Amino acid sequence: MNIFIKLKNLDRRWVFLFVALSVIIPLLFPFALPVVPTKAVANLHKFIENAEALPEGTRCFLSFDFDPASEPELKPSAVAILVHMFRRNLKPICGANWPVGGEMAEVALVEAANAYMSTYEDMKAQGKLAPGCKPIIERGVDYVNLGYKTGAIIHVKALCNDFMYPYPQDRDGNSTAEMAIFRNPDGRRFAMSDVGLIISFTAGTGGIETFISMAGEHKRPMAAGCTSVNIPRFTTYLQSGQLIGMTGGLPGAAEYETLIERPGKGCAGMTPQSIAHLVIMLFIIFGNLAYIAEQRNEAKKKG
Amino acid sequence: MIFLKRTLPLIITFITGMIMIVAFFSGEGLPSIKSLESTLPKWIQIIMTFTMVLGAFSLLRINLQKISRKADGWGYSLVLIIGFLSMAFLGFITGSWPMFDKPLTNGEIYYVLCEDNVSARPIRVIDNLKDKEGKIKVEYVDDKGEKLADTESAMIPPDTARTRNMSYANSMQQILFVGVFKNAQSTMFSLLAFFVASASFRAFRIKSKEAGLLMGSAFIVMLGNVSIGSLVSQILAYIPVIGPYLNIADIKEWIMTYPSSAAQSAILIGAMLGYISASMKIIFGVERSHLGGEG
Amino acid sequence: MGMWTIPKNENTSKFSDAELDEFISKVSAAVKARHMSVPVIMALEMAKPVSFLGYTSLVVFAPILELIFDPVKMEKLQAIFSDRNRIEMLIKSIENLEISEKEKTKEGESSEQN
Amino acid sequence: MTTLLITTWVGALITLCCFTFLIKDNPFYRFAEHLFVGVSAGYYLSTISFHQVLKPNLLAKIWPTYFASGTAAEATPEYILIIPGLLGLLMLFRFSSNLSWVSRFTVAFVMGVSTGIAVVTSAEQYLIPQVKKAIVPLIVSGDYFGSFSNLVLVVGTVSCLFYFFFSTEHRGPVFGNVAKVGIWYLMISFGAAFGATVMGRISLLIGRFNFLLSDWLHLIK
Repeated sequence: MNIFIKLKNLDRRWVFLFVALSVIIPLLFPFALPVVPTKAVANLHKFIENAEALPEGTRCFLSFDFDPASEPELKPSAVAILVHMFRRNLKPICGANWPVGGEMAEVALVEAANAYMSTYEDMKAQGKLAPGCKPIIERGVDYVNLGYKTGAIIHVKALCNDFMYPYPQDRDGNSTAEMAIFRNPDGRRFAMSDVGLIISFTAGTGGIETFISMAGEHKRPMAAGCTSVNIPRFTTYLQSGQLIGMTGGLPGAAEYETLIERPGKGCAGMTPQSIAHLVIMLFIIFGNLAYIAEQRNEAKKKG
Repeated sequence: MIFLKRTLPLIITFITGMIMIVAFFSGEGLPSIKSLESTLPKWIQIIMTFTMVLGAFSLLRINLQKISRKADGWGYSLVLIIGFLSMAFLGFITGSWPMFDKPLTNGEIYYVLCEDNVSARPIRVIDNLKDKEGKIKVEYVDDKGEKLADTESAMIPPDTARTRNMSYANSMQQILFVGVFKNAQSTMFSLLAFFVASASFRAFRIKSKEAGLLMGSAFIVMLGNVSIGSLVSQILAYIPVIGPYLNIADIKEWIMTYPSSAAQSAILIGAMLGYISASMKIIFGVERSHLGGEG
Repeated sequence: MGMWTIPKNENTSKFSDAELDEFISKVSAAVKARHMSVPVIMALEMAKPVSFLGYTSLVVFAPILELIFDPVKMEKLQAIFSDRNRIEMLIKSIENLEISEKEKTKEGESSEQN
Repeated sequence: MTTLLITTWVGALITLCCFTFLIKDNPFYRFAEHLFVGVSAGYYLSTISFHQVLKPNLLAKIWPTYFASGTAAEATPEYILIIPGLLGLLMLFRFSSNLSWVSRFTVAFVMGVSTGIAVVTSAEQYLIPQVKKAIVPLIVSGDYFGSFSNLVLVVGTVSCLFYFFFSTEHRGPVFGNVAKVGIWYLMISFGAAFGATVMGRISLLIGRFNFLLSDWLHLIK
């Protein structure tokens, strides 16, 4: 048992080294592990896939409520969902409740649009695109990035009535009033009621919960992409029926990527993720074995 | 003075708070109040931005004090201030300023952002008249201004074209934003992965039943969320009788949806009750610490 | 007193060390009373490397946060977060309370047996 | 393309500076940490606060001809927005020790509006749905496991609420024991949260090593 006590007194930099290796080695020498979609992810995929719930050309509001600190967790699922929307000929309108969310949306939009356009021919040949899909998609027509506005709940409240007022310009300063994506056939101002689905990619507070707070006003179906840390908290919203689906953390992204058959950063991360989890669990077990050994030693001394 | 300093703020809070509550219940019956319900929040949005400016200035103040006192490690405060000033300056000039917008000159060279969103590439304006979508005609050129052989002319929104100097400023800003801000932030939070590991090793002691429950559910969640969990389940399935029921992913789902979610609901209910009662106290002027102590 | 020296004990707040120590023992007693020692210790251990970020965001968002929370407590919290050593003190203080509690119950049990 | 190259190298340098904290607290980490805080404050002030909020939502609405572009430039000025603008400026009186009370008008206004919204929305959107979720039939006919799960849910919610409201004065056998059950539930919940946190932090670390190994060193695809 004394070996565990020795282990416990090991410099913690050895622990750090172990963790680093458990991530680096699987990244350098990747091997695939199976990814099984959970119910929450499958439900979201099914909803976006369903042409009755979201007919072609439906505009969806995607709120990017995170910053670089959570980008590795949330961007993969944002990209996967955006690609899926483009393939279904849905029109994502991106906004942000977090200050740098606009930048996060930009990177994800560019990556997803490129992924869609570069695989257009293949996907069309396989019949996996909605009939109205175009080979090239355009900003302001097929998607738009509105950027950040302060106010959180108050901002969302303003969106419920009218999009153009809080967002007179998109992130790059182009006037939104002229954009084709916001045009309604009957000439009405574009408001949250014209949106088919609200998805918030949420890190912590100020994301999907602000939309949930305003659900009484917009009455739109909602889904979330959340960081792993928030999964326990957001599960209650799934259960109370306030969210139709959710992708949780990097594993959630990997599951969505599997469902749309486009493995990306999420799937690639699953092997190091699994190994690192095992390493951390081993540390907890060793730590406690050392603790037990110590207790025994002390008991012997006393006895 | 007491009225101005103490009573008037309380009256303002009471009236605006009541307006928002009445507006919620009034429906379309009281159009004037209903319109306030959408106007006032927009005002709050603007005011909140000023408070963020205030916060940024107090950060500057604290660090300037450290520099002037030459406190230990004042060099770091200097680094902070230099970072702040350069980013603020670049941010101000690179944003869009419609009042300084001039129509682009035909035949002149400008710069637009590449697909990578970081670097810039040169273009020459062919026709600066906007089409019906508000775009202008340009061609891609190389650094010396020669037209690139294998490219065609393109239509771009005029706001995206920048002069050479503005394009430099923009590159500098990108270096600071992408290079420093994004990388520093994500690395600092990823450091927590290491500290989670060392904390698990040192502090996660199963001294009581409670701590045991903590560890058990942590293990199941860690296993159930990743692929390795399903491999473990396959091994567990060899245990006679109960084995086939031990699917880690299913157990994880159950823990998340029942016991863990029960506690989360209770936390939400408790927090919301507290929140509502605190809000009521503020509206009715019972709680006034936000207005400062002295009167 | 160097430009790049890492400050040892940077109590730049308006509170004295004794006041902060008292605040720390109050917080740890509250944690103990709610039986939340293990989760809180784990959370603090994990927060150590980013304490400076926590501190600066407390400073920047203070005008907003002070609307909701007691300004004096907010400033004391800022003072604790500004110094990694103080976080360590908080952890130690919770652990000590936990240990003394255990010894008490053990003594209690043994005296009952006698 | 050079900008991208410089950005990647600066990023890699900063990343490595941050990682040196693992060895020990050192000047490189302090440098990166302070530079980061400065840059982000500057970014929030100029790009976010000014260009993304104050300019389009305040200045462009009061002086559309100067600050707005496109058709919005021809809109009628909304002079009423001068009121929130002035209220915002009053906040700056906080810097003065004698006149800081002037900012109370702004604070009072903000508190009034936001608490008013909070009272109704938190009741409607959080309290009621969560209470509803916790009230489930305890006996699901023919489904023993379903009944058991619902029982777990109800007992958990109730006992945790007991814990919150009677935790410090857990006197008496009933309150004390129910609150104790509440603690068990909370521990399970925190355990799940810990597992989730570990998962998240590891994902971030994977993101960082992806950046170093692929974007910077090109060792992996």
